[in-house]
Amino acid sequence: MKKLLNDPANAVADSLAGFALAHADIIQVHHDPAYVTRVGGATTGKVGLVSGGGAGHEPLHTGFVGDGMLDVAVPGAVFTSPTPDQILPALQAADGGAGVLAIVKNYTGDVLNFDLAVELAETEGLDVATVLVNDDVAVEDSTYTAGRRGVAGTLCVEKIAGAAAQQGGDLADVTGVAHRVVDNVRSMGVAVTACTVPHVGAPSFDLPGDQLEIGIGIHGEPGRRRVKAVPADEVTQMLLDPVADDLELSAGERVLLFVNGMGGTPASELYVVYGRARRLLEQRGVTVARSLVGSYVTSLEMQGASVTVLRLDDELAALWDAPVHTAALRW
Amino acid sequence: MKKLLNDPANAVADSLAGFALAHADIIQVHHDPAYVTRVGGATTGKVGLVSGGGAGHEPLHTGFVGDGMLDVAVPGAVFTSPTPDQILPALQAADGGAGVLAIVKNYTGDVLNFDLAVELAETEGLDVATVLVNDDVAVEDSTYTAGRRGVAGTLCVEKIAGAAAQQGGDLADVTGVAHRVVDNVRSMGVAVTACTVPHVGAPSFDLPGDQLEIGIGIHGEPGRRRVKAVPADEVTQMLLDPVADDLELSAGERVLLFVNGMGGTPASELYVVYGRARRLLEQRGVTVARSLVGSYVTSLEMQGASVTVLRLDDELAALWDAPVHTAALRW
Amino acid sequence: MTLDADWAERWIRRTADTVAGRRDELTELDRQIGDGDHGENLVRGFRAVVAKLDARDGQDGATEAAGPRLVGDVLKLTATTLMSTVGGASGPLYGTAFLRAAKVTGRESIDTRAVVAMLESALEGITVRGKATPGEKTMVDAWTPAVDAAAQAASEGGDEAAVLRAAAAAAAAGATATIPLVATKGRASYLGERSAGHEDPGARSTALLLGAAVEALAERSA
Amino acid sequence: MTLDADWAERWIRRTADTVAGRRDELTELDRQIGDGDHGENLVRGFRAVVAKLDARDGQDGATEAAGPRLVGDVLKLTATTLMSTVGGASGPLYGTAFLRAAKVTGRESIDTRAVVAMLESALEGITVRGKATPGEKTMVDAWTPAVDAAAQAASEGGDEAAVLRAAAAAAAAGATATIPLVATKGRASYLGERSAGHEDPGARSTALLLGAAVEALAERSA
Ligand SMILES: Nc1ncnc2c1ncn2[C@@H]1O[C@H](COP(=O)(O)OP(=O)(O)O)[C@@H](O)[C@H]1O
Ligand SMILES: Nc1ncnc2c1ncn2[C@@H]1O[C@H](COP(=O)(O)OP(=O)(O)O)[C@@H](O)[C@H]1O
Ligand SMILES: [Mg+2]
Ligand SMILES: [Mg+2]
Ligand SMILES: [Mg+2]
Ligand SMILES: [Mg+2]
Repeated sequence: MKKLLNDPANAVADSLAGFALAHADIIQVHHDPAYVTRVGGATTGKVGLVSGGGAGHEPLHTGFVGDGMLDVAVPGAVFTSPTPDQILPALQAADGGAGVLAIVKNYTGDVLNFDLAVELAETEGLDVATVLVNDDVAVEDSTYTAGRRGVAGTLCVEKIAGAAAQQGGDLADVTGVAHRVVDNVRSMGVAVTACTVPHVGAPSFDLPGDQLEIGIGIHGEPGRRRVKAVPADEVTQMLLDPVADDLELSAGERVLLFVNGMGGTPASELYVVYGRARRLLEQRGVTVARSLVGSYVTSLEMQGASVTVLRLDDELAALWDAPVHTAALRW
Repeated sequence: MKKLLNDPANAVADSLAGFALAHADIIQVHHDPAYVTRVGGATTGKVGLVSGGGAGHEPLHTGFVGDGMLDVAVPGAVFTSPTPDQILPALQAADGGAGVLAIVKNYTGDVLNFDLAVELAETEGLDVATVLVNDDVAVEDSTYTAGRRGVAGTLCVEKIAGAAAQQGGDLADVTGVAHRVVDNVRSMGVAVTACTVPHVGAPSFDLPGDQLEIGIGIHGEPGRRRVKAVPADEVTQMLLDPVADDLELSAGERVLLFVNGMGGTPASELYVVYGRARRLLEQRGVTVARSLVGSYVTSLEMQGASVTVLRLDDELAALWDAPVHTAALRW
Repeated sequence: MTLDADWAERWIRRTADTVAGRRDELTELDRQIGDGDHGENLVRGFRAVVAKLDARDGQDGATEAAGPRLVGDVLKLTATTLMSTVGGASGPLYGTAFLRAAKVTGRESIDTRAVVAMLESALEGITVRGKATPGEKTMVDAWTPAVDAAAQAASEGGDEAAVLRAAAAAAAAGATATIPLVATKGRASYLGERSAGHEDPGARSTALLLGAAVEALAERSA
Repeated sequence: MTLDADWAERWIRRTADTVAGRRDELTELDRQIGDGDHGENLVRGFRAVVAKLDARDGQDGATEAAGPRLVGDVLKLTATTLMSTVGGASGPLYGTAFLRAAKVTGRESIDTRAVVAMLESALEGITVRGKATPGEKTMVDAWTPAVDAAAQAASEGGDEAAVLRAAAAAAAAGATATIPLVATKGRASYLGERSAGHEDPGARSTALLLGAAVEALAERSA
């Protein structure tokens, strides 16, 4: 394993230290326990937004702390959810007196650790709501699984709920908007190569040279099936169709199309996927009204991409358009 | 070779098509010959800025077209400079009557093709100035080489000259500022893995599993030397020291520190490199007054990073801070 | 052969040694059907528990008069430390298991009945948190036969050692028995049918944990 | 065996075939000490020239009365097409070479002296653009001996075929002789000492180009 890292055991801490120095105008890093807050801390009277999860998905979540998005992000070890004693002070740091919304990706580890922390926070009088993000349509039947995973759609929830909070919504409003995003966003991903967790030192799964892994999550876990490598147009259709079908998109609807890189994918390839996904949506009579293309919800250096579609209405579109000023997303 | 591409021969065209759709609010893509202009075209009375070069370095240059940066970008085939018959109309498209500055990375191919196009443009009455970017200190002795290469420092030239043009500088002013950036910017890079050019299908060089290639360019060309993989702190020092030495930085100076990913590097690793580079600069008594961390000047999916330092004065800092609105850089 | 606080402490220290030694094996199991962090998670967690035990033992020396030490105290310290250092699914699950186990072992030493109650409470804590039932290819598939075997051994008049040995053996067998199962809880469930053919990492670590409890019996405190 | 426009056209078409057939070899050479695109660059360029020749021949058929075709016309078309389709360093260099060659071959057919002049002009164009001198490990190291050998053959009274054969053989030898050189121009120069031990891709493609000129002599037009 070759990586631009020092001691793998310090990978997250070293990276956070550099992140803190590079973006001192936007964020502050708290060490021991580790969490990232906006410069200046919680805004009085504003609903606080907290998200977190294993590290290795950067810029998610730390890169999304700032005006118009998250107040606090809590990174765990690589691909390992943070612990309650990190999450509890993070929830407290986000509270400006109007309550806190915790945005949690639906993984057993994340759910259990956030649940514990939220219980503790409530004991201490904090008003906390939780929204579970579960946009990954690769996990088909939740009767036989831990339920759909939260993947790239998380960015949409954080951006839009963040805008709602910034605009002064109360906890119920912001939580309602977040739930509405969750209800209308779906994703599916493909891996071209696996990734290597620093402390493991070996690729997270073995992917023969001519195979693609369809339906991967964002933790280097294997996907639902393997296919022989096919052109990007075909791969994109394998991702877009299940997403659009699950959303039951019909002609005339407007969507946000988000093509996300898994960390090691050249931007040029993401645009190839974007172009095809967009044509497929247009063939369904669906209008792509907003777009995002880039590596935002990643799995270390994994090569691959995911396609996320969010059904838009006027309110969600306006909240998406609202200003945001974070290390990784800014307009 | 597995990539999210269709026919490798159409890689650049397919990607540009998706890019055009995703950023229709900022740019327009002209096909045959291929170049990318700002929506709305040249601004009357403003100096036009054109840059270009081989594709495969995205977001450079196409992602830097927009307000406050480039007017036109000309992408060639992957890692191959564009041809004069692409560059000529690109120069013409950038002209708003105040002349055009061509920003050219110092590679034989880019220089020859741009020279030819500029000659033709001048024949047609266009006022064109050229600035050659050659920030790569890995190429040490220009008596025995084609001269230092242009690498990540190109972003600094495009951003700062772009701001100068946007603020109404005339061609001499804008060219002067661009030269000043070139004189004060230096870079050096490392590859952790090689990259694979789509139409080649094999990695651009053979890098054994435990080796790093120090002093790489951005075209998948091998570097100056190989070292056994060492921790990020040591690698960073191998990049930062030659850069700082070549700039003859002295205590009390202010710089921009730009840590650039080569395309396949996780953001988390870039911040580790950034943290170390910053400490090394601070040990020299140099103040890091501006920062940029991200994959902006890439070599397809190569893993690795480069460190760029730009010596700042008040004017350069203010131009860096000026608003920019492009697909890849925005503030 | 009393199951006192010293035994509990030896148990936890042995577990720390075992997971450190078997780290790569746990990692590899988790890499096959999960995300490859189970070994690292437990090493980090138990290392932290050992650090706390070391610190406490130092303090204890200074305050010998503080009175008898309880089994449950060791388990509670283990619980809260795992909870705050492991993360992932296994952190809250093992954390809750030890927390519940601590509640029924607040004594100077525990007898066979208390051993069975301890294991039952641990399992209960895991299922309350994780909502898994037997057969879903989780650590529950190691804990459930362990509890049954312990109860059986106790009802047959076995001593503490016999009860713990029965539990550990059953946990190991239960872990092996997860191999053919298709996961329906935890990360492995995302693999669907492809999860079959691999042992569940949490079941394996449960077997290691209970094996360490047996080994701690034989050992004498330093 | 006249070196007329038909020969020139056969030369260019043969070159297109040759670079297509040897694409991977050129790519591999450029991958070793450059950026791996030389094969693809030339294939793209000469394919475009062939397309233009095809289109023009179609037109020619329709306008037979248009008068005699000149060698220089074929070379000029080649020049401008390479210039506008190859890119990289080799596009302007080969483009300029053909442009200069076209200037001294604006005739219906060329004799030995004109062949030598053509090669001299081509080399001059390359050095004017690229500013390389012999020994810098570039295509100049194939063109220079080719020009010298052609002049020598002509001065010894050789015919057109002999002159071209001499040039091609010398270019091939010149290409091989670049192997030990350390590059000081072009992309390979960034490698410093490490560029030694590899043949220069542009020198090799020059040898292929001049080899095709010889082959085109033997061939009859269809
Ligand atoms: N709902 C659950 N109930 C019981 N055990 C579970 C559950 N989900 C996961 N596990 C256990 O946790 C183990 C994985 O732990 P670990 O790898 O540390 O966490 P993560 O899955 O978050 O990466 C699995 O092997 C399984 O035994
Ligand atoms: N300054 C120069 N003068 C003459 N030939 C050169 C010069 N620079 C490069 N070349 C030739 O160009 C060849 C490389 O061409 P090509 O790979 O197509 O372009 P690029 O180097 O831009 O990728 C080299 O092998 C060399 O023969
Ligand atoms: Mg995990
Ligand atoms: Mg090239
Ligand atoms: Mg795991
Ligand atoms: Mg080349």
